[in-house]
Order: sequence, then structure tokens, then C-alpha cells
Amino acid sequence: MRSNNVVLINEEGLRVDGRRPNEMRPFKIIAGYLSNADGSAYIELGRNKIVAAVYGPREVHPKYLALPHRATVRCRYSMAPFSVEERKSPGRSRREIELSKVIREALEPAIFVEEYPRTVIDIFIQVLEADGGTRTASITAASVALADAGIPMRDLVAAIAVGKASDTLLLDLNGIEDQYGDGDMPIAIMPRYNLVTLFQADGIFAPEEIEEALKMAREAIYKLYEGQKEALKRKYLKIREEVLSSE
Amino acid sequence: MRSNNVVLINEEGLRVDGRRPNEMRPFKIIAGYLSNADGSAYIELGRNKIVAAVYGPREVHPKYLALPHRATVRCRYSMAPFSVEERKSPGRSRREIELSKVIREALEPAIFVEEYPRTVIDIFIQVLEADGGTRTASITAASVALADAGIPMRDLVAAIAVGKASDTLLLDLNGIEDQYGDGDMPIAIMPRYNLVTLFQADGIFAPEEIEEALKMAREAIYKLYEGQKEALKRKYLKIREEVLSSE
Amino acid sequence: MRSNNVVLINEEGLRVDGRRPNEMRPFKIIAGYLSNADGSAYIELGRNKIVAAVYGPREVHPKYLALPHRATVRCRYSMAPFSVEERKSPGRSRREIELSKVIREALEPAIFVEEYPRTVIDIFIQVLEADGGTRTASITAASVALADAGIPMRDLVAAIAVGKASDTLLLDLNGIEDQYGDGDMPIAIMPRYNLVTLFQADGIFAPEEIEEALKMAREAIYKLYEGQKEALKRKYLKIREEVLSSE
Amino acid sequence: MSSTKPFGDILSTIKRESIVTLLRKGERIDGRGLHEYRKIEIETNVISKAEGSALVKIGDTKVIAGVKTEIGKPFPDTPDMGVQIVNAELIPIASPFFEPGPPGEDDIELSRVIDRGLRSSEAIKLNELAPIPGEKVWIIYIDIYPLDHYGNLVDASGLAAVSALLTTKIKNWKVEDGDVVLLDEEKPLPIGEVPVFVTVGKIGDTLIVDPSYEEELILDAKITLAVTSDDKISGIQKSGLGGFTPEVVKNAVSLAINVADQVRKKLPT
Amino acid sequence: MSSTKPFGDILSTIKRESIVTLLRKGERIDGRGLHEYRKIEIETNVISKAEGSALVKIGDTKVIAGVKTEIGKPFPDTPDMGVQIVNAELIPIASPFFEPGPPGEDDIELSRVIDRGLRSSEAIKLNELAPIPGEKVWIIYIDIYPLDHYGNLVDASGLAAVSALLTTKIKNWKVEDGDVVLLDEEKPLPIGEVPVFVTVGKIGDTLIVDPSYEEELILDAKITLAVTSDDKISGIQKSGLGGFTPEVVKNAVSLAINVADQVRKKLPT
Amino acid sequence: MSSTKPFGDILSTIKRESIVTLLRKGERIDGRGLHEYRKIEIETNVISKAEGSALVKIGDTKVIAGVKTEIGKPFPDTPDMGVQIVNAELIPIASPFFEPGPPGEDDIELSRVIDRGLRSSEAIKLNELAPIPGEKVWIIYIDIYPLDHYGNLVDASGLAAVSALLTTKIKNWKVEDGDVVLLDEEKPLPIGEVPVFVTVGKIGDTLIVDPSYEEELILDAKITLAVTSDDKISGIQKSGLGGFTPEVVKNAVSLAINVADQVRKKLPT
Repeated sequence: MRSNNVVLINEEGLRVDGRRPNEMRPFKIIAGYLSNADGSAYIELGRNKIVAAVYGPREVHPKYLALPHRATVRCRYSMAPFSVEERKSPGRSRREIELSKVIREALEPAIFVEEYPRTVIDIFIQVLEADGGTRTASITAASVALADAGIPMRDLVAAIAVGKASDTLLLDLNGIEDQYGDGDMPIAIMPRYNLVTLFQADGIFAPEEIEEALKMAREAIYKLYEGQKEALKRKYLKIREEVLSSE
Repeated sequence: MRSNNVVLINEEGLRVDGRRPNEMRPFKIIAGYLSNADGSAYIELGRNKIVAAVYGPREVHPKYLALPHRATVRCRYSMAPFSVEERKSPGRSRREIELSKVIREALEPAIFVEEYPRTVIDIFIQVLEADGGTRTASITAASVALADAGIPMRDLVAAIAVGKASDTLLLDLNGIEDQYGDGDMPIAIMPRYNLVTLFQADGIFAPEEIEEALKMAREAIYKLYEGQKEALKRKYLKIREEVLSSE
Repeated sequence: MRSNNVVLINEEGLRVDGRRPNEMRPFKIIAGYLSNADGSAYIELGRNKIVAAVYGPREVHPKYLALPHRATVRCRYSMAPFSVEERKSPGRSRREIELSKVIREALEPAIFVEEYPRTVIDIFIQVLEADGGTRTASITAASVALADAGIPMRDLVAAIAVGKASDTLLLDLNGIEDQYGDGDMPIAIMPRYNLVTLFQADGIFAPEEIEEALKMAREAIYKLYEGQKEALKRKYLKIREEVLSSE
Repeated sequence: MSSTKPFGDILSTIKRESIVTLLRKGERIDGRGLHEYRKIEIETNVISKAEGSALVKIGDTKVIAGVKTEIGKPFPDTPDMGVQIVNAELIPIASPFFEPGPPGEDDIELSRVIDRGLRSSEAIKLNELAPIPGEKVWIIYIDIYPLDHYGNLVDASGLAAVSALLTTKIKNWKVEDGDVVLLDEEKPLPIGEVPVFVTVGKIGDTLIVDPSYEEELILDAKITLAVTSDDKISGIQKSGLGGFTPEVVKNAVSLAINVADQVRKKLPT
Repeated sequence: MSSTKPFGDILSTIKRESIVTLLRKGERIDGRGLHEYRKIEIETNVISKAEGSALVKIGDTKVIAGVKTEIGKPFPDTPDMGVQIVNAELIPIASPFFEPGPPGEDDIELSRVIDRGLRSSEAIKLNELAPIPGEKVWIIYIDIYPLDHYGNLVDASGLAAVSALLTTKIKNWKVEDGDVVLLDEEKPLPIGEVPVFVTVGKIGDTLIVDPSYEEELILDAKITLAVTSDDKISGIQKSGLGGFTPEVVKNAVSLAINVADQVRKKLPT
Repeated sequence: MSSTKPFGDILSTIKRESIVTLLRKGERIDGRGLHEYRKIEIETNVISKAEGSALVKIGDTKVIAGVKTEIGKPFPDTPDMGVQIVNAELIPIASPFFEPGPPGEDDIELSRVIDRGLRSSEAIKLNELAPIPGEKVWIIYIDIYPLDHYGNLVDASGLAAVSALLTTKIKNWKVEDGDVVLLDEEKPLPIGEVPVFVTVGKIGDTLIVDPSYEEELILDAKITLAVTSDDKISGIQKSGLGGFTPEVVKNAVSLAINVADQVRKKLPT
């Protein structure tokens, strides 16, 4: 589909940014990045920069929209106009609307929604800079924000994409690779349950490639998972410190 | 207004599709075309292909919109993008909004709305293919769908347009005639009460032409009315057959 | 910012329409211009022609929007497509949205909103012709419409703009002056309290110019204030006359 | 989605019955004859920034219309004609029942009825307004704003639109190097046959013209007829939740043609 | 904003449990095998004004798709390719739960899943549809309208889109003086590899294909796979509020590939 | 339609009174002086895909601004100038009271106040950004996104916008064959006089600068002044439901000019 002459893997098997095929970009997660939100997180993954905020559980307006046996989860994924090469118009794109849905459906399985009937849990995601893989990085950040908000969860959700170029599977495509590569398969997993909660693909993949991609993703996701937990730990240590020092 | 060189009536007095001036196109009506809808109908009239579905009487949301002494009737006329020569954008056009209103006002007089206070009756019309006279064919189909939904009615409503070219009144304009003709007068009638419930025109008509057009329309409408009743009869015979054969 | 060669003040110190710098355009105010509205007013100021209508205090829909301790004030400033040189599209512009807010905030301080909890007071402003200073003329008219509606008020609000060209402050800019001048400072005042309730500016002003502009505005505003009161008086005299003559 | 309006509840039963009872006797609550318009007043050139404008009163009903013109692209299917665009907006100033917001079905129906009536009778000679066919033609915008709604907005809007058109002046032009150059001199907009819009209301067996707001609330149905100066009809729109027998349609047409003459006399010349 | 849908409440507890109990026994409420589609019927060329069209039934689910084509501008980043636009609209005719109004997230997700599946497998040879690269290319619109929603709209929509494309004819053309001239003769739209969309539902440990509407209400999650004729996957979309273990994903992929062949046989030739 | 916001109810009466009582004593609830800003931090070049960017903190209030540039068409009335477009969006991340959805009046007012302040002082030398006057000029987009709203969004947004502009680089260009060719080398955006936005709040007879969120809830009214480096005012916006006497306006102007210097020192160089 995407015919082109861009070389994505060089003779030494290295990628445009010098990574090996199964190498994830460096990342950084901050829990509690914001003050107003009930929970929040900031993630940098390569050049991606994303803020996630969680509000809730809170009251639903108007009330007839409340679900009697569970919390409503709402999700809004949004890209800042300056986050991409060509300025994005501030209106909602169809892509943003679809991603809001699949991100919500990647996160909802991890939330004990039945503990907060008739309330809403709002997940707001703002992409400040995008460089391939924003939906998966958003899921990783949003799940930290949910935990930071104190919302009871079965597990965190972490996510990464596996792509393809020159018949090679590539972990964690960056923007250039995404644009000129032959396919992209974003995957989210709840590690404790080994449950795939986001799974999409475009491009052509053989069944064995899908299997292989899931393995590659899982390894990276475990690393992200550790990063998520450390970020939450840092936040609580910091709070404890503040509490102790204020005594 | 529409100056042009298109010949709509040939020397033998025949129209572009070979019809005589007072000849309606062949039509076919199917009652109960859909399964989800409470009532439905499909009409073909010439190349027009239209589906009508009725839902209700059902609850109104939000409740303060309910009318205390009668049912609310809602109507949505909509054209598929592929129904016309040049693809129609899927957004609502001003034409569709106006036609939704006049179609509703053509059908409401036939419904015993006072029997279902505080409810809503929804009429959805989808034009799959358009070739002149979709609003009138929509009325004919929608009134069958209303009856198919078991909604008590004073009468069915059937409708047809009368147009004009070269100073001749033409029954049931097709798309070409509508585009190049000199006027169009869509008419809906409740036959049992001889009541005109849709009546519009553009183009120039002398008073006596209006009178004549109403007569031409009435004849055609009586034929459509028979077709409507037969369609409903076929549907009930079919159901009866199914019930009997299942015993 | 607005470089140009348009001469706004001639050698005799007169402006494009022959006015002196501190001279307001002639104006005319009619209270009770409309019949449906609970209160209304029409203002002409130079070539500006504006209608203001007030409805309320009336019920709020939906009810959960009602404020428990005061009336909600709503304001809609709108320009007719034919009111300006180049036809304005009928949709809401960002300018109209901002002006609706600042006009509301200029008027609310004058209304005893606490006397009508859980109700709404609607202020609708339609600019029929625009020639510089429509927001200030709208405030002047709308406050007459509020009084005409019998809504208890601390005071009327009157407003005028002060602009600048060739380093000279100019009272009440007309359209040409607004377009080619160096700045515009719309000001609304409640005269009895000497309270500035609208205050905006673009262009560059030194602090002493701002002080001077406020003085120029105040003088004009007192004239408008007299005009407002006379308009209301005329309206009540007319009503009294009608009542007396009908006895 | 089009939806039944809950207007029926507005009028008290007593008021409703008193209007109906009077109409049955051939009388109207404001003393008019059944086929009599309220007082019509037309003031033109009220908006100096508009190329044409008119403020029309029919009784307490008040509508303003303004005409703006510009050079633009023709519609693809009529490359050699100017473009006529009619826009009516039921602004909340005019009635406690008009809501602010984007145009609804009533705004759109009103726009389209006026548009068709003007178009069918060739009120504007659009074929004289295409300086460079297929490329640059005149766009004629007719914007209609009711200011006070006391019934029969259609007829008042039609009168306002027609009166504004009749007084519209456009810049003269020449074509130079494939472009349209507007000249300083002005000329009247080329006008063809202008229609008069007459709305006939039906209640029981009675037909009335120019229904007031209260009458509109009790009418079975209305029919608007655009009447040309040679007693033809250039547009029809039935509206409302009832119907007409063909016989009554015929009567309504005759009635409209009869009264149109009186209304036409009010047009600016 | 995407929001949890309150669909779970629709099915009665008894119905819900009877479906689940049957599925655990490897049976389905309508008697089908777990990996069996309902009856598929495809009728093509149903809309004569469309350049291609198909009406697809999967059991009682009914979807119509139409293809329209026109000459227009390419996307800036693919100047030498035609443009493919997929639009699906969940019109309220098709289900009591579809609301009228602008497209929501479900409409958009459906459109985009079909779009990506077609695009990845190069269903339309877009590179053969750029008469004047960078300037004038073919725009291929695929509009999908569900008429009756009894479950598995994705597969039915995919089938309708593919069937419509396979029967689409476009005007032949020549480039003359830097413009595209359409000729009278027609030719088939250049088609590459068309995918078959197979949706696999998961409930507990059970996988089923072609879920009915009632089954959709109780599924843990669904996964749609676009399967090519050489048993590759040209698109994936998991949806719903649950998840799959990687092992089950693998099984779902195999299952989809297996049943895709049967579905493919129904395609028009 | 603009509508009174129900914000007054948010603060408890006790909190409200304690803030007011302190202010009367010349003290603030967070210990600041009346005319003292919270701690200001500015980080620039935070978004590598933006041509300029800045993350500004005023206390806990956090705003990010990014500048993007492209070649486009000038406004018809300023053919020989580049185009400045300011867009602020009050995204729901930043406050429990910001709702998702299209921009409301607060978003629009914020955008327009920043836009006018920049424009009046000629912060961007737009006259140097018109490579082909009337045809192709630079469009400079300034997008402002508050991330955490703890009061005084206007001043923080202004600082973010100005800081982003001061660090913006655009591609150099040449005009060749009537087209603009962008070169690889970059140069700073041509900057004129940049304003500092200072918001002064009034409660009773007391004026404060940089109101916190809680203070904003109890203020009678606010006035924002855009202050230039030579102590002039390049923009004013009063907001809120109260007013100022002319005397107090004068004091607010002096106060704003006084504190603007301190704020200006924080700007990137």
C-alpha cells in the first residue's frame, strides 16, 4: 500500500533512529503531573509527550444518563494543534473520535466499574507532541492516571505498537516508520491477567507474524508496566515525604 | 425559469420514457420490508427506491418534550449519498429538512394521535435511489409503514406529483422531467376523506391548471391507494400463512 | 498596527464626517419599539441601527440550569447579514460570541438579579446596520429594553467608544475611523454609581490617554443617559395617553 | 428531525372557542373581514449599507429584509445565470417561542418558500446577471429577519423580500481581461415578474386571509400562494396538521388571486 | 467524548443466561454451529444511479452499500493515487437504538475499520486512478447504510462494500490539454486483493463467528479480522469491554481464516 | 448565547469570608502581598514539532503554548501582511469545570484578548511576513492550552504565547517564479514589541494582581491590561459581573504598569 523509497532498516539492521528492531524507545512516566485532576500522569516515549487526567468517580449530568449497576467511563483523546508536523485543526477529527473509543475499551476492563454505580469516571488525554504510537502511550499514561486518582483497578494497562517494514517486525514505530512502514499493530495488555484489551492493525500480517508481534509487544509492555509502578511509587513516596516533613 | 433545449414531449405526445402525459410510472409496494422496525415499507416507483420505517408509539426522551394530549410525530427524510447522479454529501441538506416537515404534515392528519398521549411515533425515510418524486413516494411508503406498525389511522395517505412542460400537464415527473420541466406540484391525498394533506408547487400554474392537476393526481393516487392496501393485505396473508403452517 | 494613508482628521481638526474630536454622533432612542418582547428599544447612533428585546424574568428550561439565589441573565448579540459592507454570513462569529459576553457583563451589574431567583432574563440584540460602535450602542439600547420590561434596576447603563487617530483621542468612532484609526476603547458606565462596567481597548494608549478617554466617554454617556430616560418617559406618556383616551 | 410542535396548548380554551365562534359567524376577533388584510406599511431603503432593503408591517407583524450583492461563482448546473440566495432567520427577538440557535425547519421552510416563489416567477432576471458565464456571476443575497411575530410571517417576509428587491441597486460593470470590473455608477437590479405571497387559512369550512398569530394557533391548515400580476400562481406551500379538499384548494386559489391585487398596490414603485 | 453504552440492560437476565448456557454446551440459540455464519445473500447492481452497489443480508441483518466516483484532488501526501472514502451511517431505520443525528463513534469506527481493511489489502488499485498526478485523480466514495441491524454489522458492511466495489464500473478517460476528459465507454474499477471481514466473538472460553444481535449484547469482547485470499490479515479491530489472551487471539485468527473462505465464495464474480 | 455562570456557589461561605476578611487587612490567603505574583516559571522549546513553544507556570496554574507556521493566503483587507491566528482551548484536563466540546465564550474571549494584545503592540512583525503580497504570506498559529487552572489563565496564557513567539524559528524563503520556496536555514520569527498581560482584580476597595482560582470566585470584577515595555497599554479587557470607578481604573492601570516590569524579566531572551 505505501510504496516508497524511504529506507527504514539499514544494512546493519538498524532503524532510522539507530534502534534494533525489537528495541523500544526510552520512556519516562510521571504520576500526579497535574494538581486539579483527581489523578494524572505525563508520559514521554521517544518524542511523544502526552498528559492524561482523570476526574471522578463523580456525578453524571443529566442524571438519566447514569448506569444503575456500574460507573460510566468516558474518554476523550485529543491532539494539540502543534503536536504534529502540519498544524492540526483544533476541531475533533474522525481519528480522534475512534481512538477515544478504542482507548476507553482498552482501559475499562481494568476498572472495577461496579463499585461506583451511577457515577462517571472521565479520562482526558491531551497529546502535546506526537511521534508514532500516541494511542498506546496514551493508554499507558491514562492507566497511571486512573490509579493515581485512587480508582480501584484489577491491574494497570500498558500498551505499545508493533509495526513492519521490509518484512521485519519493528517494535514501537516512531513517526517516520509509521508513515513509511508497511503496517502497524497497536496492542494493550493487562499484564497480571495477560489480557489483550486493545488490538488493532493495518497493513498485511501473516498469522505467525501476529503471534510474533504479540510476543514482542508483551516484553515491552512488561517494561512499561514496571515504569508505571515506579512512577506511582515515586508519587506516593513524595507525598509521604511531604506529609512527614510537615509534621 | 428553466430555459433549455431538452425535448420532454415528442411529436407523438409521448414523454422521454415513452409514457403518455397522464400516465404514472409502474410501482411496487412491499409492507413489512424490515424486521427491527415496528412497521416498514419499501416502494419502487419508476427508478425511485425508498424504505420507510416506523418506530412507536414509544417513550419520549427527555420526558418534558412529551405532549400531554397526543402523540408527538417525528419524521426524518434522508437521501443516501449514492441515490443521485452526483454523490450527495451525507450531512443534512436544507431540502431534506424542509421535506421532513412537509411529509410529517402530510401524514399527521391521518394518524389518531390523540390515542397515544405522551408518546412519540418516529417515521424514518431513506431514499436509496431517486428519480423524481421522492417526497410523494416517501409519503405513500411511510403511510403503509404506519399501518404496518399497527398505528390506528383515519386513512392511508398516497401521493404523486403533477408537473408541466411545453404547457402540458404531466403526471408523475421523472428526474429528467423534473430537472428540465417548467414546474412541479407534489400532492398527497387521504382518499377516504378526499383531503389534500401535502400541496406544494414551483413553476407557474394558471388556476385552471391547478384544478386539472388535482384531478390527474387524484386518479393516480387512487391507484397507489389500491397498491398500498394490497401490500398490507399480502403482508397479513403471509403472516397468517406462517402462523397456520407453524401450528 | 494599521498603517495607511487615510486622513481621519483634516487641517481644520475636523473628522471625516465633519465632527470635532470630542463630538458624538446624533442619536435617537425609542423605548417599546416591539410588541412581543416584554421590553424593547431601538437606537440609531449615526448610521448604526440596533434593536434590543428583553424577555423575562421567565422560567428556565431545563430546570437544573436555574440559579437558586438569583436570576440567570442571558445575552445574544447578533449582526444581520446586510448590516455591514460585505455581507456577513448568518452563522455565529467568534466576535459575536465575545461581544455577547462583554455586553452581558456590562449590563448585569445594573440588574437586581437577586429579586428573581430561578428565572432567566433574556436580552436579544439585533444589529440592523453597523457603522462603528455597535457594542456600546447595543448596551445603551439593551438597558432601555430592560427598564421597559419593568425589570428592577440599580441604574441604566450607557456606553460609547473613544478611539484614536494621529495621536488625537476621538469620541464615538464611526466605521471608517474604526477601520483606519489607531485604537478603540469601548466604555460603558452606570452614571448614578459612576461605575465602569464595560471597558475594552485595542491599539496603544498611554495611561494619561486612558484617563482622558474615560472623561470624554463620561460626558457623552451622560448625554446618552438623558436620551435613555427621555425615551422611557415618552413611552410611559404614550401609554398613559392611550389609557386615558380609552377610558 | 421534524417534530410536532406543542403549540396547541398555548391558547386558552376560552380564547380558542371565542375565535372559532366568531369565525363561524364570518367575523374575526380583531374586527376584520374574513378576506381582509391587516394594515400594510412598507418602508424601503431603511438600511443604507444594504443594496436594497425594506421594513414591512402587516398589523403588528414586522419583518425587515435586506439585499446584498457580490460577484461569485455560479451554480454548476446554471453557469449562465446569477445566483439567488434567500435566508430567513426566526430570531428570538421576534417571539417568545423562537429559540436562539442554528436555523430550524421553520426558518428553512420560510426561506425556501420565498425562494421558490421568487425563482418561479423570475423575480430577479438572473440571466442578465452573469458577466462571465461559468466563472463570475452576481450573487444576490436576500436576508429576511422577522422582528415582531404577530402572525402571517410568510406574506410579510415575501413582501419585504420583494420590496427590497424592487429598490435594490447594483454597481454597473464591464468585463476586462477576463475579470469583472465594477464601475461607480449604479443601476437597478434587473427585475422580472414579482409575486405577492398570500396565505389562506382554513378553519372548518371558513377561509381567511392574513391570519393573526392567535388565528394561526387554531387553524386546521394554511396554504400560501405566490400570485403573479397576471393572476397565475408561482408557488404553493400547504402547511399545518390538517388538509384541504380539492374544492377548497380551488376556492383558496381564487381568494388569493383576488386579494393579491390589493396587496400588490402597496409595493414600492 | 466516548462513553460506556448502557446496552447491558437490554437483554433480560433469563434470555442472557439461556444464551450463555447454550454456548457453554457448544450450541447457539438459533441452532447454528459456533463457527457457522447465518445465511448470506448478496444482490448487486441494486441502485442504477450508483456506479456499483450491493444489498447484503446475513440472516436478518441487511446492509446496502453504494459506490460513487468523481474526479477530484488527491491527498497532498499521495499525489499519484486515487482517493478512497468510506462512510458508514447507522441510520435510525435499522435499529430502535440508533439515534438520528451526526455520525457518532460507532458510525465512525465502522467506517474506519472497513476503510483500513480495504486500504491495507489494496482492494482498489488507487495507483491506477490518478489521471493527472497531484492534480486530478478519481475519488471513490463507498457509502454504507445498514437497513436492519440483527448483529454483526461489520462483516455485513464489509461484504456490501466489497461486493459493490467488485461490480463498480467507471468511465474510461483520456487526458487532453491538461484536463481529464471522461469517455462514454465504461470499464470495471481496477480491483486488487479484496478482504473478507470476519468478526469473532468471545464469551468465557468460547469463540463464535457472526454474532447475532442478542449474542453481541452478552459477548465479553469481539475481534474483527480482515482476511485476504492468501490467508493473511489486512486489518484487525478489537472492540468491546473485555479482552483476549494472546493464545485466544491466535485461535481467533485461525478461526477467521478458516471461515473466511466460505464467506468469500459468496462474493460476486 | 452568553449566560451567567453558576460559579458563585462553589466556594463555601466560610472560605469566602476568610478570603475577604484577609484581603481587607491587605493580606492574601496564600501569604502573598496584594501586588505580588505567584512564582513564575517558563520553559521554552518544550515541543520539538512546534516552531516555537513554552510551558508557563504561575504558581500551580500551568499553560502550554505552541506556534506553528505555514504559507497561506492573506486576509483580503491586509494583503501585504502575514496572518496571526490565536486559538485557546479550555480543555477539560485543566479544571473540573471545563467541559469537553466546541469552544465556548470563555475560550473565545481568552483567544481574542491575547490576539488583540499581541496585534496592537505588533508583537509579530506581520508586515515582514508577506513573501508575495496578496497571494502568499506566512500564517502564524498560536495555540494555547491550559493544563492546570489555578486562576489567572489570561496572564499565564499571554506569557506562554509571548514566550513561544520569542523562541519561534521559521524557515527562510525566497520567491522564485511567482512561488515561495522555503529554504533549509531557519531564522527567528520577526518580533516587534511584546506585551505582558497583567490582570488586576477588585474586591471592595482592594486591588490585587494575579488572582488565584479561589480569589477569582469572589472578585467583583477583573481587568486585564496588556502592558508594553515603554509602559503603554496595548489591550484592555474588563470581565466579571461588577464594575470599576474611573478612579480605580486609573489605579489599576498604574498597578499593572508597575508589576509588568517584574513579569517581563521572566521572558526568554
